[in-house]
Amino acid sequence: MERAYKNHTILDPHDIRKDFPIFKRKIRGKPLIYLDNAATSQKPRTVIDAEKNFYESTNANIHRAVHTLSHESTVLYEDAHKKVADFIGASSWREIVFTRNATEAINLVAYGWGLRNLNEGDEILISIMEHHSNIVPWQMLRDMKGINLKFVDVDDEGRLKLEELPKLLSEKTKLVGIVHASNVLGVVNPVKYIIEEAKKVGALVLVDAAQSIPHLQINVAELGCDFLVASGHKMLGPTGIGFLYGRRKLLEEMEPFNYGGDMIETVTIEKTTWNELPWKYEAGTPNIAGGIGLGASVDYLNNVGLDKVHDYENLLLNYALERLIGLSGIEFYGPKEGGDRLGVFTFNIEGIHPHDVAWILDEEGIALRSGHHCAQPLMRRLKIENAIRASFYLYNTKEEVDRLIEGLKKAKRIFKA
Amino acid sequence: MERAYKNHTILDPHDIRKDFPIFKRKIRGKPLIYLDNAATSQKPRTVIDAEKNFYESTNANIHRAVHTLSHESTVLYEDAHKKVADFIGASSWREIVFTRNATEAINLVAYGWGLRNLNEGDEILISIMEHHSNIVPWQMLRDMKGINLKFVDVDDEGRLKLEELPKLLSEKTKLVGIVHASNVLGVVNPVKYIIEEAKKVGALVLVDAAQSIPHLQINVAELGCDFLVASGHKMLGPTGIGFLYGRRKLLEEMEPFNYGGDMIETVTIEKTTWNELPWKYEAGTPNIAGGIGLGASVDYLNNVGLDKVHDYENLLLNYALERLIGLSGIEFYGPKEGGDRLGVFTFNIEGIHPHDVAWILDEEGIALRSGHHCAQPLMRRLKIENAIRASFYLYNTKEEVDRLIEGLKKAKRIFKA
Amino acid sequence: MDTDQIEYIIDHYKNPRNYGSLKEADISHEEGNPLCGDVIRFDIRIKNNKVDETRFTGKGCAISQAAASILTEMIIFKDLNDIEDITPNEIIDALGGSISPVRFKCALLPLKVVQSGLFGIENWPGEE
Amino acid sequence: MDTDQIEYIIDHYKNPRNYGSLKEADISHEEGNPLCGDVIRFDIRIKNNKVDETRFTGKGCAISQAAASILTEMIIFKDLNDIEDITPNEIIDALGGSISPVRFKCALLPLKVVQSGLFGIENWPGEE
Ligand SMILES: Cc1ncc(COP(=O)(O)O)c(C=O)c1O
Ligand SMILES: Cc1ncc(COP(=O)(O)O)c(C=O)c1O
Ligand code: FES
Ligand code: FES
Repeated sequence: MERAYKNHTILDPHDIRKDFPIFKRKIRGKPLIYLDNAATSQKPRTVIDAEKNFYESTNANIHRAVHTLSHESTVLYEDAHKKVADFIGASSWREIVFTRNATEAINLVAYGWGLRNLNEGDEILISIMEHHSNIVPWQMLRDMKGINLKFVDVDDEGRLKLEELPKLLSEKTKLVGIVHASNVLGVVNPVKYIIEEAKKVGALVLVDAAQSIPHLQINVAELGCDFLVASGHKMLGPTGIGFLYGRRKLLEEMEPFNYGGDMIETVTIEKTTWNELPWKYEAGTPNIAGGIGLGASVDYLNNVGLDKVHDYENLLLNYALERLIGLSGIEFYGPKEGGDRLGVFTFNIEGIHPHDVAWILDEEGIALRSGHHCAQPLMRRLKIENAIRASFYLYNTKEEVDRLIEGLKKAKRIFKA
Repeated sequence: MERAYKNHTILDPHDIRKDFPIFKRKIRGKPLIYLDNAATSQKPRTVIDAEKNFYESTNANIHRAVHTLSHESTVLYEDAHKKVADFIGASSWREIVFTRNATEAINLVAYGWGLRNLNEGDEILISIMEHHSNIVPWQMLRDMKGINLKFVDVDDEGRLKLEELPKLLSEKTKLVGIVHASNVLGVVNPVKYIIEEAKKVGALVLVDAAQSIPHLQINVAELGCDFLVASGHKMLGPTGIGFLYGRRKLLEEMEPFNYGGDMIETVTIEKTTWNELPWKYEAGTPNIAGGIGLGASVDYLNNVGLDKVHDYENLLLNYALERLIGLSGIEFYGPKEGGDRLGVFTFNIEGIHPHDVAWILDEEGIALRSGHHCAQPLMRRLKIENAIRASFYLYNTKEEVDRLIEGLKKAKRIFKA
Repeated sequence: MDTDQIEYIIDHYKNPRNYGSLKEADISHEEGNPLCGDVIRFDIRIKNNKVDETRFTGKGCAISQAAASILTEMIIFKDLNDIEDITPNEIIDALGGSISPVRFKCALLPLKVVQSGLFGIENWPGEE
Repeated sequence: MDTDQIEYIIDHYKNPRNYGSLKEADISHEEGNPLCGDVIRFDIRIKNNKVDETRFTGKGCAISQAAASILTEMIIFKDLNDIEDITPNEIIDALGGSISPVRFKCALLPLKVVQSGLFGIENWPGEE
């Protein structure tokens, strides 16, 4: 392990860190150790500058104006869609709808497709390990449309009970919503297999890629999913921007979600017709600078190479797990090894409340998350209320892992745990 | 007029311009003259820096994390709500919900309130001069709920036919949606009067302040409106952020709009309860940097003083109208004088297509808008399809007006019009 | 855009070639630009697989109208196969080359009328 | 936070004062923090408008439990009027002063239990 790490010359996090201004930040005099990446990532200079440069030299509203700035802004904003489309292997940039975040992208499908296409008795199947974002919109549909919401369970290691799929899927299943990688357990689900099973009963599949897309190369054509959602802010991009990928035919058939300017073709008192894709779903003035920033984050990830990111994070994860499991009194949730797993891990220290662990770590300048991680049904399934979560990204280092372990030891000392 | 302008020492646009980096921009070698402010405003350095500084030294996801960065981010983001609340005289910052833009804010009301509270035969009253954003969401409700959508007409100068209000309002009227200032005509509507009339029949009132709030001091308590919407990007703020003001009791009673993380209190498989205001309506990771940027734009406007902005723009408008009306072949829409009017004016030149005017002006570095301005019903009422619109903001100058007039003369020469 | 090019476009706009309609047209086709409400209509008479005569009418901006005028001159007496091959770029070039991309929809509206009228072609730049 | 303060809090957490319940309490009140699921319950016996005896139970983080322990010492034998006047700031101060605002909900949960139990007070910081 140690050796593998040392020989790992393909990605040098110390080089990467130079691109991220925030690492100059000190917390109470101590260098920031940022291990809350599953909540949101830090931003490289190129992303920050993309927004800044836009405001300093191009800023105008997009679409329809004849003047130069508006044209330039439109091109930049469209190009950002194209970058995302290429990044995930969509067949056209018109299949990419920019939203505020992954949550809104799921709501877009719930309203634009679900509200209009579901009937009483229809079923939506999700898993017990979904983030609230992929649960609550479907509960809304359940309550409004009288559909049933079913859940795929997990085993005690937190892996989906795939063997239950055939029982859960039927002609009644209209949509399967599945998280690609869990934000609590780090497990990567076999979405391709799930999609194939879902297709057998004719269900649509929505993949929640919020956690996976920052770390794993995704190709929607290969996966065969109908919808895929993600958030820019978790993949080095700005806050306030995310996207929905939707198969073109579906996006063409669905109803709009938000209604207003820019999403229409013509409006009369009586009737309104919709604009072409993706504008039909982007009502009002969009987050233009945010979209451009997201494009810059895709560029950054492409430049580094997601393969390298994933390999590197896996080394870091294995190093961390090895050291963590060596500590006494650690209760660990999810699979204990690398492999089909991301650099996210969740645990508790016996006798210390997770928020207190986070507090003691914060005193050391270490930022990580404690709580229910917006996945209460999963937490309940794991029979816990709260837990500590550390999550890595390409700029984290082995030294930071060491300091995390020191911090945890200190917490144990203080609490005599 | 000329003298008034010269003595107008209260706001010096040349000082203001120094705060806006974009004015270094050249268009084909010519200095940029930006007269498309009703579409979106330019951004001062302080707003650009607010976002940049956030990403460079604070960036973290908000709510619930114990670590320092998350706490700082939460405070900054909440403070931005407080700044907006103070800016419009809301009684609590919890009455301010951040949205992507004004359009989404209206959709929030349409879905969160309208979809659940309206019944067949109920009526919504809007005006013929609304922006598409305040028409199309209500058409959606009309089609989904079987309600009626009624329109207040305008006279030939583009002023609301207020005398028709009593006929149009009745117990059936559940909501009145009214634009505070028209993005085409520049007229400021007597919203306080309209609200009083609407209250007599018990209707809620939504004020679309997208155009007014950048230029006019607004006080929701004084107005007595139930909802008010606006967009950050038109008031010196970033793209991707806007807000809904809603009376607390209404926001408490209404259903959420988007569902997911952060807007919930607890989630079980069976049932979910909502978070406190305003988070109930801000599902998923919000546009944190955008919100902070909006706060900075409010600070900027407060520093300058909206009274000064409005007075100055009025001088500029009167100067421009005087010169414009002196040209032959100008067809002018809307009231021809200052007063209850913003620095927005719309016109056509006989014999030249408005897009061609914008094209010739663009050759001169002048950015303004031509088209239907997302207000097709109003355009149809004025019996035109397209028009040219110039709109001012605090950084525009008399010299720019002169160059606009020169540009229009050039267009007339080229087109022999 | 230089003054010559602007004047060239204005000339075609002010003095459109082949403006009007044909009584016994083989093909009459109209398309509009929904963004601005402008429309163009072409009448075409065909003989031996060639355009024998053509006229257009329309209302709209200088660029769309000039492009229509220029296009009538490009297609007259041309083989239909060659007309099918006319590319958007050729139109932009014929207009002098430096049309701003925001105006491409204007510039290409006449070609859209002709090609969709003659061949039912429907995929247009910006509509892929 | 300095080590002394941390140790002070941990001491109250590990060795809570007045932990347990009262059989014949005049007031028994429980409140939870929905964000973490933690709860605190106070039993209070009153004599002559004063707190005669009090005990608390609960599960939760060190800060909430330590605050509860400290609060029992603050209210014992105190006049109810004085208890109604205890401010959130006094609790934060009693915990050593430099509690991070993210933990205010933890620190103030016990005060909320006591004041809402005794007086029905409902407006809490961060809930205005
Ligand atoms: C009067 C009015 N209302 C609403 C809007 C919509 O604003 P946004 O596109 O930011 O949602 C506009 C923007 O042009 C407007 O002028
Ligand atoms: C798996 C998963 N899905 C969805 C989301 C929601 O993302 P956002 O808050 O950006 O909408 C998250 C974020 O935590 C997540 O981890
Ligand atoms: S503006 Fe309508 S076709 Fe050119
Ligand atoms: S973490 Fe629950 S009360 Fe402190």
